[in-house]
Amino acid sequence: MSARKLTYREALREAHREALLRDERVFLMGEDVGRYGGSYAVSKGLLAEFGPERIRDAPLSESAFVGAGIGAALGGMRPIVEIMTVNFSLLALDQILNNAATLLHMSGGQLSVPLVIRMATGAGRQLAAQHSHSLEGWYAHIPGLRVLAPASVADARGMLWTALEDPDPVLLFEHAALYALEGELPEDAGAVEIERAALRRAGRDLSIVTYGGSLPKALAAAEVLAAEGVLAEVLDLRSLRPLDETAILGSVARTHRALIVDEGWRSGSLSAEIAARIQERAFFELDAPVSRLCSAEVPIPYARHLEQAALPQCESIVAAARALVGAHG
Amino acid sequence: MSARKLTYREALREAHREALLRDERVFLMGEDVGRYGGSYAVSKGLLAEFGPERIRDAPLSESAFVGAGIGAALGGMRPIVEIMTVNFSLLALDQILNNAATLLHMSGGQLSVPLVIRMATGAGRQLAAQHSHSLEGWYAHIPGLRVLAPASVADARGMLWTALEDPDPVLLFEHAALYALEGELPEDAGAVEIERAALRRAGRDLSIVTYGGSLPKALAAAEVLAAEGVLAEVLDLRSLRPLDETAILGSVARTHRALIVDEGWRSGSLSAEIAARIQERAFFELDAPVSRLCSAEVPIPYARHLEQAALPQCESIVAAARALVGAHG
Amino acid sequence: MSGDAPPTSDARLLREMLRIRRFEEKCAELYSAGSIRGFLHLYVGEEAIAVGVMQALTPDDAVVATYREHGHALARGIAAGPILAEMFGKQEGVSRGRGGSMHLFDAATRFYGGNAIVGGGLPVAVGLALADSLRRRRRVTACFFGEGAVAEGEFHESMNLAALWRLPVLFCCENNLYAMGTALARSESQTDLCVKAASYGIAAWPVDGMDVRAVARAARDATLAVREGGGPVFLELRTYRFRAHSMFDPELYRDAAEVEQWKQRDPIPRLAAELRNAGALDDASLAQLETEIAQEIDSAVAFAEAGTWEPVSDLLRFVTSERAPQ
Amino acid sequence: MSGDAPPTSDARLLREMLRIRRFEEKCAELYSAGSIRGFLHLYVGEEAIAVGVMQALTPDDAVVATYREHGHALARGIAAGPILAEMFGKQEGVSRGRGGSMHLFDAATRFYGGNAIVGGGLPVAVGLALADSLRRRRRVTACFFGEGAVAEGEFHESMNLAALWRLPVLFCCENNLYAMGTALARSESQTDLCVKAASYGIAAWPVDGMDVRAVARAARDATLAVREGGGPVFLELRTYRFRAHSMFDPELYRDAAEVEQWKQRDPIPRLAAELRNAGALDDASLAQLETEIAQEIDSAVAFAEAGTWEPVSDLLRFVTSERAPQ
Ligand SMILES: Cc1ncc(C[n+]2csc(CCOP(=O)(O)OP(=O)(O)O)c2C)c(N)n1
Ligand SMILES: Cc1ncc(C[n+]2csc(CCOP(=O)(O)OP(=O)(O)O)c2C)c(N)n1
Ligand SMILES: [Mg+2]
Ligand SMILES: [Mg+2]
Repeated sequence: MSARKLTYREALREAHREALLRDERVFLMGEDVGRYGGSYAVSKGLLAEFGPERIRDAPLSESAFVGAGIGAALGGMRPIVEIMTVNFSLLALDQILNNAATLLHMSGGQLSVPLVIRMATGAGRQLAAQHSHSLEGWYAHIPGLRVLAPASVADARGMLWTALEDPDPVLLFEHAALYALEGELPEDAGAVEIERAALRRAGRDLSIVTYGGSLPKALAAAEVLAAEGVLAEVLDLRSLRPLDETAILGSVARTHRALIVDEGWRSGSLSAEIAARIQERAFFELDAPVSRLCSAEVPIPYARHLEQAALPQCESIVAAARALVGAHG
Repeated sequence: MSARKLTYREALREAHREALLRDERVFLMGEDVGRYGGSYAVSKGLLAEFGPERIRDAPLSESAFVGAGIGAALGGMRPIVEIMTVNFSLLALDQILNNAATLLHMSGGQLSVPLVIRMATGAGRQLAAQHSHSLEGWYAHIPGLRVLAPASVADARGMLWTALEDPDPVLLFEHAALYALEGELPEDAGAVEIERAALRRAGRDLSIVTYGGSLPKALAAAEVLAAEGVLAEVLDLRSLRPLDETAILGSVARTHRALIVDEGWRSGSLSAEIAARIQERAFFELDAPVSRLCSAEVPIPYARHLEQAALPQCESIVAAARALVGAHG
Repeated sequence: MSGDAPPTSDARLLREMLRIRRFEEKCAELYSAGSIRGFLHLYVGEEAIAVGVMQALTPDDAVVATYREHGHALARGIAAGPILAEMFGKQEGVSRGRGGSMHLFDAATRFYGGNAIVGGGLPVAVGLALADSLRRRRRVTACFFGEGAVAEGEFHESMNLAALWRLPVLFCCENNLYAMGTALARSESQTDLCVKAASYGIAAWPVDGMDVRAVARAARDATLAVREGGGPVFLELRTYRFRAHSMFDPELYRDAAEVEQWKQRDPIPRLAAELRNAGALDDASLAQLETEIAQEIDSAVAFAEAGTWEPVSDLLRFVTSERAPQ
Repeated sequence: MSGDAPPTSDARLLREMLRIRRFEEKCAELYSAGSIRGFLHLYVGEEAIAVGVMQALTPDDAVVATYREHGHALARGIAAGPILAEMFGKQEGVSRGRGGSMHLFDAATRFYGGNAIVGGGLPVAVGLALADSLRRRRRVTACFFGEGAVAEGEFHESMNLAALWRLPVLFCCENNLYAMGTALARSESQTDLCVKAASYGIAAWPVDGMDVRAVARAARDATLAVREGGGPVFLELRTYRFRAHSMFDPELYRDAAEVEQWKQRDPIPRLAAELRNAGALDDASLAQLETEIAQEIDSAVAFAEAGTWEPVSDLLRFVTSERAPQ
């Protein structure tokens, strides 16, 4: 089966085309998904192919069009709602938490909400405090939601369809720094499972547990470490809710040391949940405390040098890994 | 100095009166704080005493009146904004996160936002999925906010004024189950510090770390445990952001075992952050993994028996404590 | 459940309103007795709205309501027993006891709650209508909400989407003049709510919400227009809440005289009187009606009491689906 | 900074608009050169609005703007050097380089940003006005926002609060017909935005936003009314964005002809021509003006380039206050 190169953005676009072609109940709704072509050009060209009903430009009304996605899902559709970025999703949080995540339960199992909400997330492009949030781990706190973070071209291509087949609401977080990521895909690349974490690199001395935009940084760090003789496993969570605890504990059982890299603000980040679970379930496997590398607890500054210093980087991952393997139990 | 008995609700009311009398820049704004008397009767009587300008009934517009509180704070006032319950605060989250928490930073230190936002929180009264959230730990993820959880009559009386003197935004979470709590207060009871956790009960065998509505349950559990010869310390966090790490680690250094009781949903709860920090900072002090008792990861059901089963209870705390002291390092 | 064909008989309107009234009087009793817990918001005085509007809906149409929705659920045709069992927290309840009074749901009659966040149901109603419009189904979604919701941003975003996309939504604003303790004049700079709807180009009609026949007429005309594809219609249904907002409300914000005045306009005696004058009702038939309703409610109570508690081992069910969606 | 007393001279209006135009042309250059990063939203074509409105404000008044606020900052009297230094990310910038182009702040001129969440500035403006009304200060808060914000719930909640409480807010809606790629007709069922304001009982005036003198007149009358305590006024300032939404926008959603047509109405040549006809401007004085502005901008660039990077050790500053608030 021949392979081809494409970007994370192109893979997402292909995934949308496939879904729109496969299931007439699928439609895409959000700000500037149509005539503008999508603020990150994911949906570019789809309006021409599928028309304004299915590639639906929405007014600046995050709460209403996310709620409308919930209602349309209840009405038998399979909506893909794009919130331009996670930064604006706060305006729709009431609909996400109080409706999408609770309707099934409040109705005693009668009403499922097969809705997919996509949003760009993450910092790193000097967009400052209001446009640089990494809240996917925060959303992972909410029961009733599935939270996915595609970090590879294959997942960008394959997670959408699987998410659409889920009877319950799924949040898909696309790290803005990944849209230009290139990767090889088989011609027939398609849906992928969304339950398991993926071991992106095998190792021996420590487990680097990460997801989304931090994965490339973690892989680069693992390279540097390997050159020093430190063999790091790199585990890509893929699903932030539910967490693939088996994969996490399995990796820790092999390496006895874990470093979690999370672009979220440290306190109350997903990294805290992972660290808590590892020590709960594998306390006596650990040769050192679980270590975390997260974003500094500061609204993300505009100035490049400050922003870079606020986020996990290859260098800081390497340093944290060195410290961790140096630490003795 | 003679003492008197009063309720958590009365203590809050007294705190409001004091603040309104002491500083003419202070005013209270929110839904039904005036003519209705406050949905939990905290502000009952204040309208008659201070008038509709300073006890300001707001329309159902959470985002706008929270944002107006931010603006009024920028304009030199000391607003107390009451969001009736945390469940509705999601509608104002954009203002809280993108404005209140970031303005100081985005303006390079020019604009501080001396705003106090109060809200009732917590489950336990059969109000079902949309009215039973415990999101205070979730809010504690946000840099730029101070998050307080008064769990005693003295703190209900004393935290408000100190919060008003803080140049930055403070969120005050009042657990709905505590309003009727009675306590003794000295006649001259007033402002209290808001930096430190409080050791509510000294112990030896384990540390129960908790806050807010779970404190009475934890204290009751400690009683039961004491009868069995298990001496539990009970630490009341009081401040959820920043956390009093010194107090937490100090207690763990004494007991070598920690149980965190948190009404939030387990995954990504504040309990995760506390567990992560304890194992990071006191790994070799621990005789057993840090243990967590949280709410079940389910939208809170209406039926009483199911709701009770979903929340931490005295019995489940006792059971978790027994298991923890039984666990050996 | 109410059909779409012939105009409903006035007798039926009376029966439906009375069913709701007696049902809720029983609920208040059961609340004091502790059989019902949590929040309980009674509809007493406003029955003409739910009853009048439901007459215009077909089984295929959808309904979205608020936490004050017992009347809507009954008028939509959901049996009293499962509704009451829900308030008891029994698994025989419409929502298996997970929702309670504020969260009545029934997929069979397309009754989508039972939403307890003010304004939160409107975007959902817009979405239900969007699904119908995309699927070319000639269905209407009736969305009930109080006048307090008009101050919420979600109301405005939803009105705009519905109008912009010409969606088949019937917006039913139950203007009972108060949002908890906040009078309309203290929550809106412009108290004529039809002006708001008009600012979206939405047809908006004020209706006497204490006259069930007027409500039924308006709803019939409105649903007709909506069904034809004319886009949403906004009904401002002027009414009054005879009882407290909830069981906790001391009612400091309004005086008894005002309440008494409005009680003079009670839609039930009003229709009863009209029927009497028309010779369509007499003491005997009214007594007969009361008896039938009393029986219905007694068996509902029996059903609820006989209901069972869902085992605690089921706690974690319904967080995620156990089956693929239809 | 613009005073409140005498009507500003037309020459000054021309100078202010030209300053903004040349400043932003330089910004575009510096963006391509990589000296400015992140998002950059240019105001080119809309200068008449910020310039016209600012003439009506006093130093005590407050301004709240959006991410497209370079023009507002300059017209409000913030020096070009610190504004440009901000876009460079230097600590000599108005926000110490923490905010960038979208977050210009200046406490001294009561310039409250620089808000990058559409609609997010409106509640804050309402609050600033509320503080003034509580303190009985005869100040005005001018709040600028694009027409896209009108679809957001926060717009409606804010309009209602301001009207309900008769707060001194001047709402300045910069209607440039597009929200990124979304034309007004695709975002509002009712495209006459004054109708929206009217639905709150707010006085609303449409203004030709390409005629700086018309804007200045309208703003003067409006602020007068607001200052007298008449409550908020809404100005719909009809304008057009000559350039892309941001530096990333391929402009697929509008055709060049439309842009060209609007460029014919460019407020700067328009005023210049009027001044020439009135004999108040000639080639020499215009050349002189251009030279002065070029010098101002050159020194702003020099200032920004000479600026320094805040030490990384300061990263965690300004998360919480280092001093008690005034
Ligand atoms: C967003 C939100 N804010 C506040 C509340 C608390 N609350 C419940 S009902 C209510 C009053 C609503 O009044 P209205 O919309 O007029 O409906 P009514 O109760 O009069 O039928 C309030 C403030 C809520 N449920 N949701
Ligand atoms: C709440 C929110 N949603 C989406 C965006 C992304 N966005 C930035 S500017 C913009 C268009 C706003 O248009 P308008 O209000 O007309 O202002 P203009 O850019 O035309 O000046 C959008 C959608 C945002 N910043 N905030
Ligand atoms: Mg009402
Ligand atoms: Mg615009």
